[in-house]
Amino acid sequence: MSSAFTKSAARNIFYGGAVFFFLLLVALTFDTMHTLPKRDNRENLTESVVRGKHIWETRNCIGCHTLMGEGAYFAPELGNVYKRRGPAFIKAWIQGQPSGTPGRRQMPNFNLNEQQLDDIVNFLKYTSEVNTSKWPPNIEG
Amino acid sequence: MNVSMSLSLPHGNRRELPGDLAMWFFILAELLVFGIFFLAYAFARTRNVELFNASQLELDKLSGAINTVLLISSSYFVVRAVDKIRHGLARACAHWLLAAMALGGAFLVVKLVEFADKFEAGISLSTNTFFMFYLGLGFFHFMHVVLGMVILGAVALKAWKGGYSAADHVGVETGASYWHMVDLVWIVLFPLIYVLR
Amino acid sequence: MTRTATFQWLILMALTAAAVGLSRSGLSDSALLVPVLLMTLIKGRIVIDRFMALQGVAAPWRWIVLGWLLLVLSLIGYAFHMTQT
Amino acid sequence: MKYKSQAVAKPYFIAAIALFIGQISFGLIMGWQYVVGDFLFPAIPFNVARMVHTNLLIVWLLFGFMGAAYYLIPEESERELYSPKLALAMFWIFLAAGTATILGYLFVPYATLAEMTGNNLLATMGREFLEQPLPTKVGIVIVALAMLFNLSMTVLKGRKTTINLVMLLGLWGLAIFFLFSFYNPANIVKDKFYWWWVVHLWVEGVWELIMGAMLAFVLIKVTGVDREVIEKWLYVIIAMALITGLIGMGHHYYWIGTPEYWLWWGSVFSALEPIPFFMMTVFAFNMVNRRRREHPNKAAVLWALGTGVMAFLGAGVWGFLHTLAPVNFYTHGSQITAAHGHMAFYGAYVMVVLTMISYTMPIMRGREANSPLAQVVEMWSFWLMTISIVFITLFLTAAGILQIWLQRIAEEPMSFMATQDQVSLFYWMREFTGFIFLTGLLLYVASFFIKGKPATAK
Repeated sequence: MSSAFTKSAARNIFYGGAVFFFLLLVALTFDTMHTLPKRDNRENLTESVVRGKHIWETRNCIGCHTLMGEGAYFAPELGNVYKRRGPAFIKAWIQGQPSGTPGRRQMPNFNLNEQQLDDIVNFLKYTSEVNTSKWPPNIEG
Repeated sequence: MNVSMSLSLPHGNRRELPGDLAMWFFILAELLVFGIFFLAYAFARTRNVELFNASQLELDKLSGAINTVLLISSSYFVVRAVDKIRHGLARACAHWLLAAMALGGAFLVVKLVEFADKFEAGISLSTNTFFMFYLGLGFFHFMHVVLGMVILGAVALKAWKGGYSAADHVGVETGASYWHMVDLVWIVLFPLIYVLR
Repeated sequence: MTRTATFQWLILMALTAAAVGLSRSGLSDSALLVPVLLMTLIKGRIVIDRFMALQGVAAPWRWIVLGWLLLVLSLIGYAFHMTQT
Repeated sequence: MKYKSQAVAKPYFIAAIALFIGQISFGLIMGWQYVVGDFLFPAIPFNVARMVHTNLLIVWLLFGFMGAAYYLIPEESERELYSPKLALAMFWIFLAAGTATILGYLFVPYATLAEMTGNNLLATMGREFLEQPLPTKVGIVIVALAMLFNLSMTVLKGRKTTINLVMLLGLWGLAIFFLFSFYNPANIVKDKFYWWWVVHLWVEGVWELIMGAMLAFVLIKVTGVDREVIEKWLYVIIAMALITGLIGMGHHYYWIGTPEYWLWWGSVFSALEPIPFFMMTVFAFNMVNRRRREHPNKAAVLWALGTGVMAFLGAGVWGFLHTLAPVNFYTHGSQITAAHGHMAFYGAYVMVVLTMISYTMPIMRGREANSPLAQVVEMWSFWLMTISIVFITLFLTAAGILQIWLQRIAEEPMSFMATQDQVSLFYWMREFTGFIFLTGLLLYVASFFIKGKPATAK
C-alpha cells in the first residue's frame, strides 16, 4: 500500500504555503520601509529632483538606459552617471544629441530648457547617492 | 503504477510514510530552505568570526534553552497524541494536541520577550550580519511555530469532533510530521546560533 | 510505545541540558564544537526516527531527512572548524 | 467544443497571434539597431521600438490568457459562459485600447503622449513595462474586472474544479497586483520596490498559476489521465512556485537601495525557484507517458512537453545562473538579464499560450485535430522557434559574459559603448537567428491555412 496523497492535502499545502510566505513578504516589506530612510537618500529629495524624475519618466529614458541596473541595455547605466561624468558633461551631452554619426546609436534631442536640464541632473545626483550596496562594480556601470 | 507510488517506492514489508505525501513535499522544501540558511550562517561567520562571537554574547542563552525544552516537550506530546488516536482515543488525542499547542504558545511568548529585549536595545535586521541571521532565522522559525499551531489546532478540532479513528488518522500524522519538522529545525538552530562559537 | 517515547523525551531533555552546560563551561574550539554537534546529531536522529517515525519507512524518505541532518551538521562542523586557531 | 460560448476564445487567440507577429517585427528592428545604431532613427528610436516590443508581448500574452480562460472555464464548469456578449465587448475594447496605445507610442512623442493622456494628474508612465498611458492602464483594469466578473459568475454557478479555481485565482492575482502600477512615489527606491510587485509577482507569481492551470487542462484532455492525479500535482507544483517565488522577489532587491538582508533572502529563495519548473517538466512527461489515449493532435502534445522543458531551461536554469547575489553583482543589468528574459518568456508563457491555441483552435474550427500536413508544418514551426530562442539566448549569454568581463571585471574597465562595439559579433548572430525565429512564426501562421482531412486517433 502506498502512502496517502490526497488532493485536499495538496490544496491545503498550496493555500497554507501561499498565505504563509505572503505574510513573510509583508513582514519583510514592513521592515524594509522602516529601514529605507537610512539608505534611500530621501533627505535630498527636493522639488527639483521630483521634477527631474518626472522628466526622466516622460522622456522614457528607461527605454534605452538602465538606472541601478534596471531598464534597457542599449545605452549606458545612469544610476552613477553623475559620479562618472559630472553635471556639466551631462547637460552638454543631452543638448548635443543626436550626434548624427553614421552607424552609431542615436539619442533623440528632447529640447529641454535650462531648468529642466538642472532638474534631470539633480535627479541623477540624488539617484547616485542612494546606498546600493556598492553596486555597480566600477564607475563604468 | 501511479505517480505517488513511483516517488515513494513502497516495498512489501516496509512501513508507509506517516502522513500525506503533499505535506512531505512541503517539509522537504522547508528543510531545504532552513538547511541553506544554516550553512549560509556558518560560512558567513567564517569571514567575520570576531563580529559573530562578540554579537553572540548579547544573546539570552537561557531563553533559548527554555525554548528548546518547550519545543521538544511539545513534540513529545504530539507523539502521545498520535499514539492515542492509533488506539481510537480521539478525545485523548485532542487533549495531547492541545497540550502541545500550549507549549508552542509558551515558546512564542518566550521568543517575543527575547525579541522585545533586542528591539529595545535598538537591534534590527540591518544591525549586522549576525543579527540579520539571528532575527531573520528566529522570526522565520517563529512563523513556522505559529503555522504549526494552526495545523495542530485544526487537527485537534477534527479529532475532538470524531473525524479520526484508529483505522483512519492520516491527518493526525500529517500535522504531527509538520510539528516534528519545526522541532527538528529548532534542534539545529539553537546550538548553531546560541551555543557554537 | 508510550514508555519508549517518554524515555526518548528524557534523553532529549538531558542532551539539551548537557549542551547548555557545555556552553557555560567556557570551553572553546573543538572541545565545544565536537560534543555539541554530536549531541545535536543524536537529538535530530531521535526526532527523525522516533518522533517522525521515519525508521523503517520505505526508502528514500528516511535517508533524505537523515541525510539532510548529517549534511547540514557536518558542513556546519567544517565551517566552524575552519575558523579555529 | 462542448459549449457554444467557448467560441469567444477564438478572436482572442487570433488577436494574440497577430500581435505576436508585431512583437517579433519590432524585436528585429531593435536587434538591427543594436548593430547599426542609427537604423530607422529618428523615425523609430530604440526606446519606442522597445516599448512596442515589450508592451505587445504583454498584451498578446494577456489576450492568450483571457482566451484560454474563456475557453477552459466554461468547459470545466460544465455550463455556458455567464455572458459571451460581455466577453466579446471586452475583446474589442481591449484590442482598441491596445492598438491605440501602440499607435500612440509610434506616432506621438512620448512626452506629448504623457501630457495628452493625463499623466500630469497621476504620473504612472515612463517606467519599464508600465509605459502605458493612464487611460490604457485604467482600461486594462476595467477589462480585467469585467472578465473576472464574467468568469467568476460562470464558476460560481457551475462545477468548481481545481483547474477552474487555480485559473481564476491566477487571474484575480494578475488584476490585483497590477494595481501597484498606479503607485509611483517620487522616492526612486520605493518606486522600484513596488514596481516589482507588479512585474515579479506577475511573472514569477500569479502567472505561474495561470500557466499551471492551462497546462493541466491540456494534459487532461490530450492524455486522458485521471483528473484527480493531475489536479493534486498541479496544487503541489504551484505551491512550490509561490513558496519559492514570493520571497524570491528578493533577488530584485539587491542593488536598488533596499536593505542588505535581501541579498540573503533573495539568494536563498530564488535559488529554489527552479524546483517548481523542474516538477512541471517531470509532471508533463510523466502524464504523457501514462496517457490512456492517443490524441490525434500531436502538435498540441509537443507544445505541452516543450513548455515544460523550455520553462525549466529559461526560467529555471537561466534564472538560477545569475540569481545568487555574488554572481548578480556582476551580471545585474547586463545582456545576461536579456538572455534569461527571452528564454523564460518564450519557454513559460509564449509556449503555454501556443499550447492552448494548438489544442483549442482545431476544436473551435470543428475538428478534433488538424490534418497531418498542417500538424507537420506546425511542428516545424515549433522546432524553428524553439531552437532559435535557444541560440538567441546562447548568443546573448556570450555577449553578456564578454560584456561583464570587459566592462566590470577587467583591470582597465572599458566604457559601456566601447564594450558594445566589442560584442557586436554576437549581436549580429542574434539578429540572424531572430529572422529564423520569424520564419518559424510565419510557418506557424501558415499551418492554420493548410487544409486536408483531419487527423484521427489510431
